[in-house]
Amino acid sequence: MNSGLICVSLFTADGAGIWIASILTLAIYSFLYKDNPIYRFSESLLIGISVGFLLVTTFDTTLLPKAFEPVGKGLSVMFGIGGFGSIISFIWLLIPVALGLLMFARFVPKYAWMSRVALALYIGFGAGASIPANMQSYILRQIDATIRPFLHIDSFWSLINAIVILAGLISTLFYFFFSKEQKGAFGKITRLGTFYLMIFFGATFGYTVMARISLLIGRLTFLLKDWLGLIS
Amino acid sequence: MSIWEKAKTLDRRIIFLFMFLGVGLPLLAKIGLPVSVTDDVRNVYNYIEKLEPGDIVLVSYDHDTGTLPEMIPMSDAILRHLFKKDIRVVGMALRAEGNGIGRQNIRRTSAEFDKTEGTDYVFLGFRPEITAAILGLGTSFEKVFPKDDRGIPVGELPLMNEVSNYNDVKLVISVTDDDTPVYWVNYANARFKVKVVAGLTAVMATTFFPFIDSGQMVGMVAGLKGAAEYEKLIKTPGRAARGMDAQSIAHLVMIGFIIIGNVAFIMRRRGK
Amino acid sequence: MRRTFPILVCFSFGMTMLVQFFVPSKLSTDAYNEITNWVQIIYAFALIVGVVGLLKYHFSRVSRRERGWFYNLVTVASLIVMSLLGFIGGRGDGGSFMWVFNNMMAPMQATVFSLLAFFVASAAYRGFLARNLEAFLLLFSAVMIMFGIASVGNAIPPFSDIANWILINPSMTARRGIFIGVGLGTIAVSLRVILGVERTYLGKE
Amino acid sequence: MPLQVFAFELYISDQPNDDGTRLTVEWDPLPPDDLRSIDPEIYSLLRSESPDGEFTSIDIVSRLDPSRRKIDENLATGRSYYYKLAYSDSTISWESNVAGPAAPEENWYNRSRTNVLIGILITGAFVGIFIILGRKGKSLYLRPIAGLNAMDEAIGRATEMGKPILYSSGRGKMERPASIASMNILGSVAEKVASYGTPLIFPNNDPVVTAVAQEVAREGYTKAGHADLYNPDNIYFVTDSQFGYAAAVDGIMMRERPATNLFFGTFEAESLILAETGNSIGAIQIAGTDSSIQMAFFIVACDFVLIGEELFAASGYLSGDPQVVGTLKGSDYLKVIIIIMILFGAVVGLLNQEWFVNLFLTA
Repeated sequence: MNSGLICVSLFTADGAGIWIASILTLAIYSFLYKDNPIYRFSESLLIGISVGFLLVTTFDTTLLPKAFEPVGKGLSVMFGIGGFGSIISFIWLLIPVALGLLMFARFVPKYAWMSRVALALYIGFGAGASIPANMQSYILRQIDATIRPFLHIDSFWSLINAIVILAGLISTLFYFFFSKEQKGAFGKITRLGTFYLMIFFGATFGYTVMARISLLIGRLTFLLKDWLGLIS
Repeated sequence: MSIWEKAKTLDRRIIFLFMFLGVGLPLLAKIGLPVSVTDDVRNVYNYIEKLEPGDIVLVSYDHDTGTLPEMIPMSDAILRHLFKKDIRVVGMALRAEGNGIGRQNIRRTSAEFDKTEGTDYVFLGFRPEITAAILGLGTSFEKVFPKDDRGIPVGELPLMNEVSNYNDVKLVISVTDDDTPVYWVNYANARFKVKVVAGLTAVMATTFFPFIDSGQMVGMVAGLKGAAEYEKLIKTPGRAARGMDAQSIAHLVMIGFIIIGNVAFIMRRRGK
Repeated sequence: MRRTFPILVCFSFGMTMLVQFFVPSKLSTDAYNEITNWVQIIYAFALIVGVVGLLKYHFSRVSRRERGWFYNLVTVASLIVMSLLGFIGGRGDGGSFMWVFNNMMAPMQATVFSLLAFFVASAAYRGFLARNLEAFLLLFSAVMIMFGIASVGNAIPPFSDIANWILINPSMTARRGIFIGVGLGTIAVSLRVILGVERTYLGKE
Repeated sequence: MPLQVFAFELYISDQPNDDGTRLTVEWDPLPPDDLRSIDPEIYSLLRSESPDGEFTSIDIVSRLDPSRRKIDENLATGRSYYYKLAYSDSTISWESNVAGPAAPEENWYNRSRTNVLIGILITGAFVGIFIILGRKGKSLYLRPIAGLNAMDEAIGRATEMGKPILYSSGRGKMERPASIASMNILGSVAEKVASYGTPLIFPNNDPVVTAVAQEVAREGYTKAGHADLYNPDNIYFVTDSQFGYAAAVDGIMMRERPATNLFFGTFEAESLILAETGNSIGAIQIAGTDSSIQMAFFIVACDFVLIGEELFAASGYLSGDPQVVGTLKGSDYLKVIIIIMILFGAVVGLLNQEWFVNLFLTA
């Protein structure tokens, strides 16, 4: 194995790829020192490429199969065989496409309000779907998970833990009260709630650190091994 | 301005530099921080250690590229152990992406030990339908994999002439990021009594404790830490040991800075 | 009309999604699939509108030769080149579109992501100061978890045990409290939107 | 080897709460008496549309499967199906009795979700009642939220310094209620900013958010009587790539040097990339998100954070709309109900009354 400093050839598709990826990696890291033209160049490049990527994938996976192809097919069926039924189904196909096209009304001030119809559908859809989903997983399931351990209290410690959990949940919920001043006895409970919240925030931060460092290990391994060949 | 005041407005680039070195240096130079070996990993090592040269082990690559950084050090360590002991390896994949990963992994590690494809190891390729594939191998490897990954009929491979079903395999190792080992346990182990070992991502480890307790699995190697333990057992520290070193040093750097920050904070308060 | 009709649309689609959750019949699942399809199509068109706006923005900066116009040009050029690569060459493995993805887009994104390794360190240095009891608890649980779960401390039983206890008891319960609060807040906002009480998103008349 | 049929029963039933395409097959503990000596590991489950017709294998059944049931999917509503279990090897070919017929039925109400329905009805009632009370103009006390109190000061500071304000709603798509909450906050911010004449920059991660945000901001400027100051170029779609967006917003911060950063919405890993860069340029930062994990990073790196539900309450605080403020009161009552449920549940749980705990069980 080549132990020299640079072991990747620039003149193959893979080798050139590794070179480019490495240089861009360094360009992004240069931001840590300070903002500079090289970072700005790679930032602009990343934005352009990623939007291009999004455009192509959205076209291929959504617009073509869900909008253009069905409408094209509908047109050919309607003119080929005709009949009232095919006209109805064609109009049905046109609704979402028409709604999508309404988005372009934004460019014409007079009709700009029409794009709100599509937005209203979009937002209504999200709001309606989120209500049962949140009731289920954010409220009922959390209550269940809090009280279920009380069915299986078999030791002093499991009781202590269940009480720690219970006290934490109740005090955090009190913290979120909006219409009551956090003073007096109530204030003491809400302060307990903030203690729990701080422990959660600290723990979450600490727990995530490992994964974040793994990302850096990944990038540095790429630079040192795949590009420079310093690690065998 | 006192040194404690300066600490308050410390240029964060100094922290960046230390983090960079804390991760980069352990990757470059082996440090070899102590790694304590858990029983689950030691059991895997011991089981393989007791095998005879020439025995056959099936390694299945049941993960995708997303978890590659965590899985590859593990597969490397286990394969090195197998090849060092002259155990023969049959590779396969139950995930499409695992096919490319497994092929590269086996060819690369086998090259370190001058092994020949076809006699010392084979790579059979990928089969979808987990249950069907695992059960099928119990009857006939050839039925499930008529040809190897290169398109050579298995009848022409000396190694595969000795493998007709699980009876000829001493161990199945499933390297995975999901619960595929459950299938190996439920179908290959329960029905055909072949021993099963899981190589897992760290987050999946808890899922498999019951199987180890019940003796349905020999053991497991979980995450970068498990791989580092395995590297320690085979006495060839590699990527996992370095990764763990880098993790630990980076954590210590962070904790060090937090301590400095707090000491400075207390000193500033006293000064007031 | 300009305001009432969108509110009516919002109300009817919101209610449909809400009711749909409780109705398992075929009609209901078909309606669900149809609506999600519509939403995706609207998104796709909105994306094109967004890209048009984006191009307009960058082009106007380039044509006015505003400070840094060269970088706007880089964005526009790379957007166009990437789109052409995809539309002409396809998205297949081994094509140039995927080559750019694998060797430029993916590594740059991974690198930006990995900046977090540095930022967690600088944020911890500044933020984890034991100013008061709350701040001390934040600091204490972060350090315990960092030390006890991920690094050397993992091998020392009291540390790993304390870390695990924190994770599955006080930390988890606070998270549940947040969940319930977020759940209630989400439901309230959604109801206000469906009922047309909250209509800021519609802009002006 | 002769085919032997033994008395072993399968139990077929309609899968409840579905669109009429599934049947449930259940069986007694395996092995059947007559196979006790062999105790096979694997059986095949066969299905046919007539009792004497050809049965095809649809699944395998493991002796070890503790649930002792399979759900057969993608069936035709109303059509009759028959099932049997089979095992064969070189010595024996065994089949169970044919079970059936059974036909999948279509259901119009999902009984397993009744608790969700009741929860929504209760919540809806409280929210509805307090909207009506709010309309009647009943004024309510609201406890101060530091992050929202600081908003005016943060906007004022940017104005004094002659620097812009940067707004971000993170990665949330517009259908997320957190994004809707963010747009409500944006409306109030735009109104204030307009009256001071401070520029507001809002790079977006989602094109639909762009469309909505432009409407909301224009409305805010108009309300303040400064429609002329509204610049749609300052609210623009950047890219939907998570880290492309983070890189871009970082760059904008370094170049435009905003005095105030406002992060409201659904954030993911980019939260700390933005907040740390914002901190390094000395901006005052106020954040609020529905993502519990990212709250932790904002807490460490920002000056003020709206925790959890506070984000959704913000529009009531900022706009003072009595209907919205009313729903906050309603939500407080709901929290009381939840706390009572939990306390009661803990007590009856200790008394081993599982039925009460199961009221909250969700599929």
